[in-house]
Amino acid sequence: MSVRVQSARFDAGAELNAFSAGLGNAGAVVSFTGVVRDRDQGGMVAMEIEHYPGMTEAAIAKILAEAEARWDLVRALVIHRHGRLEIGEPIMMVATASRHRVAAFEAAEFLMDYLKSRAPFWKKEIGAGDAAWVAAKDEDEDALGRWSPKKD
Amino acid sequence: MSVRVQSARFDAGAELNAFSAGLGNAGAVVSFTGVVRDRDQGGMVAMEIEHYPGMTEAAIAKILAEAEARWDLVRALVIHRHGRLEIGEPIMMVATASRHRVAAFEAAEFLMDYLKSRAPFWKKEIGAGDAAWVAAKDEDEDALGRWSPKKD
Amino acid sequence: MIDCLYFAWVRERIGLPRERVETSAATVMELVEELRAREPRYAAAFEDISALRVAIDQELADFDAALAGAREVAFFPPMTGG
Amino acid sequence: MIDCLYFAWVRERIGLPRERVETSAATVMELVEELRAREPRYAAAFEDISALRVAIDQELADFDAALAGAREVAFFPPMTGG
Repeated sequence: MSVRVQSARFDAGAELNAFSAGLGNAGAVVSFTGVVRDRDQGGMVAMEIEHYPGMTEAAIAKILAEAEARWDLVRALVIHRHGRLEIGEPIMMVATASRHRVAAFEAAEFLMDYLKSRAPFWKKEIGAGDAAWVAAKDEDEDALGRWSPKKD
Repeated sequence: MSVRVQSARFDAGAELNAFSAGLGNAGAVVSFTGVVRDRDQGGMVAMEIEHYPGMTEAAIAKILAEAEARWDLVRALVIHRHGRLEIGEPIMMVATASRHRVAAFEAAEFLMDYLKSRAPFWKKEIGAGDAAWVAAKDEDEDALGRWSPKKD
Repeated sequence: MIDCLYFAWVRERIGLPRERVETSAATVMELVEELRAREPRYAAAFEDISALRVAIDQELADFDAALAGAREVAFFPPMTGG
Repeated sequence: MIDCLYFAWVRERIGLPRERVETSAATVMELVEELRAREPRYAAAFEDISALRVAIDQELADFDAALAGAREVAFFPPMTGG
């Protein structure tokens, strides 16, 4: 299980290949990549991501440990960036590997749901002359509900 | 939307990067990669995949069109190989891009479920001295049930 | 005349991947009966219909589907791609 | 003495990322009341507690949680990572 919190850009394809190498008997690999996209109203210049050093890594490790406890994973990876990101750059990535595709998919969705609402990151959209913190969505908090009660 | 049926090996990471380039306002990219793994009892040497040329491409295109009708996808990709594959090689890949992570995940799972049971591919496990067709699993057929009745 | 295609272990049991079949069968099931009656290898391939799938002109179909106008009928086990 | 950390718009409203606070507050909420009473920028930052989250020593907590033994308390809006 691997956690990386970094400001440096990463190459999602290279990460996927490194993650998929030598998996042994895990035949199913799922990845999620979040990419900086323009605001719906347009005019966004960049994104700024703040985080809580120390807590961030611990919170992600805790979420990964929970995913390992629930699903039969051979490997799991979370990369999340902070700092200034340009449009089109990868923000973060989750990858899971399992013998079964359903486990790989569910674990990746679980990781995403919890990262969204339980890992201390805050996004700010930078426009040409303005900047605004992204508001949390009720649907993201609600999404956590589907993982409880605990399933095997 | 893109469908490729090929015997040549492909580079999943390079495919993911090409797929994710210039997505505009799609911030969520999900990929699934199926990798040749050893049999549970071990001793597998390679995998041989037979398919039905003509029908294969049409069946995948139909499944992709159905996914497009159900989810708000900006882009979708299916690559599936046939012929002889060594252990550790990628068998197939699905990628989806959407503005919303839930749509990207659901569409990718839908594509996988239908590819497993509705696209004309047959896998044969080649051992050192034996070879056996992989049997379809009831659970794969059952998995289709969750996509019906049609949802928006 | 209909092109019959066989895949995976159906192909292996029958011993060939495709053949042109002279038939006046009205349905897939009638065609299966004719093939079964030919030789033991066909009888073996079509022994358990529930373990087989059929496609007419490259579209999945049922065994009671009509063959009127069909050019190509394919028989194979349940798919195992992905 | 407790280290108070502020993130995102909480940090911006208060105007600093962290500070050491002399307090004998028994709970997070008591600490919030003390901070609110300091200056308008604190009152603005802590105006609506339902829009805030709190972590004690880097673990998410509730506003009625006890501060006994706490070294670090962080205030921030709901997370928006991923």
